[in-house]
Amino acid sequence: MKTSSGKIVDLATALAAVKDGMTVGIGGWIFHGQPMALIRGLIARGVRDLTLVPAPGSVAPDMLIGAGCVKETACVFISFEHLGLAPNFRRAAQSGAVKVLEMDGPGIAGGLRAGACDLPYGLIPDLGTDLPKVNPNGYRKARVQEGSRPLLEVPAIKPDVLLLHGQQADEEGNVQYFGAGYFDLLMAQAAKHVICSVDRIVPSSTVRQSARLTKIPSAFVDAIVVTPFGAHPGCSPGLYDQDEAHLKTYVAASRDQKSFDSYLDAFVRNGGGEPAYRDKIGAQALAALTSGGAAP
Amino acid sequence: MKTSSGKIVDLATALAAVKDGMTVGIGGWIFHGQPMALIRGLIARGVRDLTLVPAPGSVAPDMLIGAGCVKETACVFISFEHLGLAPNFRRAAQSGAVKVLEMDGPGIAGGLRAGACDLPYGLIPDLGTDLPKVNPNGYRKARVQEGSRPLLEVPAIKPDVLLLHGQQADEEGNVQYFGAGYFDLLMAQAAKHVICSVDRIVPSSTVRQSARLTKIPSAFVDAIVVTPFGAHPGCSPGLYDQDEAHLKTYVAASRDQKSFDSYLDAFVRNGGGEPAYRDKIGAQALAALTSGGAAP
Amino acid sequence: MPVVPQSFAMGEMLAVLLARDMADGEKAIVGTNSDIQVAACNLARARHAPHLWWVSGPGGMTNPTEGIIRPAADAENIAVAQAVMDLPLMIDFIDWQIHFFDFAILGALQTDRFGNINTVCVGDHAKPRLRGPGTVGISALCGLSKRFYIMMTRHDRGAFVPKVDFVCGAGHMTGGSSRTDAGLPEGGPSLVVTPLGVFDFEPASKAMRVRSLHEGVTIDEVRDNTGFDLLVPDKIESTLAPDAEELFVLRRAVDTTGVLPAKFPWPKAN
Amino acid sequence: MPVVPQSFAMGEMLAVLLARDMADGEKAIVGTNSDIQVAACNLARARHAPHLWWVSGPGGMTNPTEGIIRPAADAENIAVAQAVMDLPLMIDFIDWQIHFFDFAILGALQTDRFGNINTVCVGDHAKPRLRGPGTVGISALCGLSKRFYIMMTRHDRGAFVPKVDFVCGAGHMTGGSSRTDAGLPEGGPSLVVTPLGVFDFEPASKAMRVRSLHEGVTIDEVRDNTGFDLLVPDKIESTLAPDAEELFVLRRAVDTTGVLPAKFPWPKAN
Repeated sequence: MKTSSGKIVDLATALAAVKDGMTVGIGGWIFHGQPMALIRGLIARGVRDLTLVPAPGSVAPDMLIGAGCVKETACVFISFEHLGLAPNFRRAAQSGAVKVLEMDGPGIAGGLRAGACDLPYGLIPDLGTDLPKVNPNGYRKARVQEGSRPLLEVPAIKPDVLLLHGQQADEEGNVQYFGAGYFDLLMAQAAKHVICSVDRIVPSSTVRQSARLTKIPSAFVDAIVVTPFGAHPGCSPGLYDQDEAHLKTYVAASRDQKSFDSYLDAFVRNGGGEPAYRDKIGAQALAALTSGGAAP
Repeated sequence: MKTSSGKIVDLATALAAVKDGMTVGIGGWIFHGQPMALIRGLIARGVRDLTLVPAPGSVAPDMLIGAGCVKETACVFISFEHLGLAPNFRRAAQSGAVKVLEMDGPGIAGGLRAGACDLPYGLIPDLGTDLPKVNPNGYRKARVQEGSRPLLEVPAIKPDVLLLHGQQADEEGNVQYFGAGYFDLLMAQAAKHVICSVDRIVPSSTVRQSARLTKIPSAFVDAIVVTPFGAHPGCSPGLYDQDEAHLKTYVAASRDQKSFDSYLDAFVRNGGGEPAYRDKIGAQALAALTSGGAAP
Repeated sequence: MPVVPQSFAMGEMLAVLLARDMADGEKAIVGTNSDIQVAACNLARARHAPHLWWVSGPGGMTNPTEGIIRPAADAENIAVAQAVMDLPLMIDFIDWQIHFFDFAILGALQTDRFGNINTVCVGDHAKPRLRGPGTVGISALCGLSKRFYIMMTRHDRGAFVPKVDFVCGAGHMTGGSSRTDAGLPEGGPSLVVTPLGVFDFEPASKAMRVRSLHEGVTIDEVRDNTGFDLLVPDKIESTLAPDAEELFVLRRAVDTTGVLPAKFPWPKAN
Repeated sequence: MPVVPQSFAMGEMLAVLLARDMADGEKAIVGTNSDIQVAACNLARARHAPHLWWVSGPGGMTNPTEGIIRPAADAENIAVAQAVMDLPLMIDFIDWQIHFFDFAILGALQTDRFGNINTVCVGDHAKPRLRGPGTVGISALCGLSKRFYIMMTRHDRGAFVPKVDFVCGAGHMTGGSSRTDAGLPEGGPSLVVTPLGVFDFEPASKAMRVRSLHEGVTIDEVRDNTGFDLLVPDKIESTLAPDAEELFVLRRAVDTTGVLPAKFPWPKAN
């Protein structure tokens, strides 16, 4: 007997789980494994008032913010690295258009672990920063202090929906990563619903051949969308490099809201979905990213 | 420039770190990866009054207990599986000769994580067991309770010395496992001093070829002892099976203290160390365990 | 307990009885030394529950299946697994998270009228008559799974006692609503399978109840071997024995080397 | 800031200055976008500290070395690493454990007289003049490492301010014993390396002090570009420039493709 796991679905079906006002986690790390096809799909659907909890990220949170989908965002780290500051995040934070819930590594790690563990809060060391001043709900003085080490309580983080990107999955829903797993599994343990895009589907026998690469076992995934180049313009580790040229186009287009809206209209809100997006980027550009010569 | 890391040492040098009265952690899982050469070495040295914190184990804690080295032991799980109850542990627990600190999975996991994190205690769910009654220092009602879920505090676990067994290491001190890593890395993070036996030493290039197998990176290891068949009579996953025949000999010899002392005199306290032990087990027996035909 | 001649072994029957109760898509955990549990999960996957997900508690391998029953944590399972997880990552959902697992399957030194589990000691903990192996994941799996199965390879008054000497896995505690009153999530044992029969728990009192008796087993025999009063329905069902198709799949796809009949024949008479 | 003609790039010099201070056997962590940090650690390993241990903060690869400077978290580093750790296991020693790391190397939008770090915002947090990327591991590495280095690729009054607008990594806080008074472990910044010089912290007051100035840099130039009063010793040392052997090893064993000179030439005049 062999039946479908039902986890492999199309983009629209997967994204129907995301409702206005939800708390949405985003996996990956800076330009690695950003679930961009899912992000573009959300923007095309016009979701609103999201609260983001992104792992250290780049274009994924930045694009959602620039598209007006976001009410507030946690910020552990949102950066375009050598390409500068995250342009839309920066503009929205400086204008106050999006509320920023400042967080740090211990805050998100402790909060996610508490979320995964069904504990009300996590205990982290008080590291003497200004974070509790600007995010008093996120960092509370611990009610019990022991010895000489001051402790803070960070509330559990449980995203309503989590968006991830892996390189390949099987029909069962096991997701494999060719690079690091970052916070993705911990976020998946803490989240209520997990949507993962992958660049390709492979037989279960392929997954079993390299079981150590399965960073998100099927039990932690609710929906998988197969979207080749779904992490573009970020990189999908081991499959294709980040698209430096397109990222520069993106940064340039982000100089003001009008210009960024034009970018979104051209690349994201054109009604054509991912096939149109890939056409727009172009076969030669995509091919070059897979050849190993485009690395930064 | 290429110098020794200084981490590869002989058995006596490594075990000099273990003093009477210390708290000693033991890694592995039941018959897997029991650091038996280190255990035999400790018994030959005649250490006394140890407090053990074994991961679920078998012959390693049982032999130390039977040899009179142990004052008290945490017990998460000490079992000989299909070969019955751990004979020396059972006798010592039933007579009261060794104090048993009853623990469960959440207790050791929460305690080790708190130890690794330099937190005074970990928060775990109260699961309605009798453990807090018999181990009140190990399980305290949490002073802060939230919502409806009752919580317990478990004190941090920080073994003075931890004994592990891996399959191979390089000169840098990176230890590779061919099977599961169990609690070994978490215990290594919590312990003050980590001694690891391995069956063989390999070039660093071999380690780099399969970096995902390095379950204990060198930063977490203080001393490595190269001891072929160092996990015998347990198994060293991927290298040799557990020795069912010898384990049955062990169980039979454990029927009373006099008989077990004879076993120890013959196999452990004969002054010949591991070479004499291997001779005593015999070349054919050891060879058979490596051939894949001896699996239970 | 009499020898019950069967065309299948006790281990095979217990695996079949457990497998039947599992649903497609459920999540389960299997500990070390769990041949019957492994067989039951893989039999369910091979028959009616192809997307049942199970993980080796200590070893982290998920859904290892190759038609041979190995210890769940064996390194050889890595080559036939869908994923290998590290235990320090797994503890979050094993030891803390509520209802991550749909079920676990647990054995015991003792169980009692309300399905509490004891693997720690018989007699007083400070000076026990029998020192057992200990608790490990049992406390968490009993406390946090949506349900659990109790699988006993012996059924006698030593194993089925009025009240366990040590609660290391909370079942229905003292019955009724006592489990949730104590702050534990909904759950507890759903079925008990033994060499004599299948038992469940009456919904209100949460006391153990006869569901069915195996072929040739009488209710008097069960009463003689149970240290407390079982609830007995007016009409006692007969356990539906493993059928030819179940045994075919079990022997040709799950346990091709015959681990279960070798390790778990029908018990000899007491 | 004048153009300083050199036979080496600024990135190379900073890497050499940092590498010199590292000792054999130390443990370090390197974040993303850390070319100079990677080069410094691998240069130290290639010269005097072969057992220096460093890990990619997010990626978990340990000691990846193949003579090419890649982003520390790149998948390609797995093939040349000694180990690959999973981040959810690493958080215990990154975010909680005291003194696990001997050092980290951190950049900043701003630093101040006591070596506090700001990468969050310039101006008021609620309505900043410049919104930075955020904190990530900086709070923990500043708070918990035995020491840290501050590496600045610019040295001007925008970066060296009297008091950082937002403390996201605690240095010596308000000086003196304020750091340990606040309950933080011993530690804080030990050296600051910039395109102009090397700076340390006076042991009692913990205020930033000139240690050495790079060739062609005057103390007045440093004062003009620093937004607070630096402590200045009676005799100002000259930074010992990278020597031929250091540059040889750097270019032939660590950065064979010339990432540092391409990305970090000497800065143009302001």
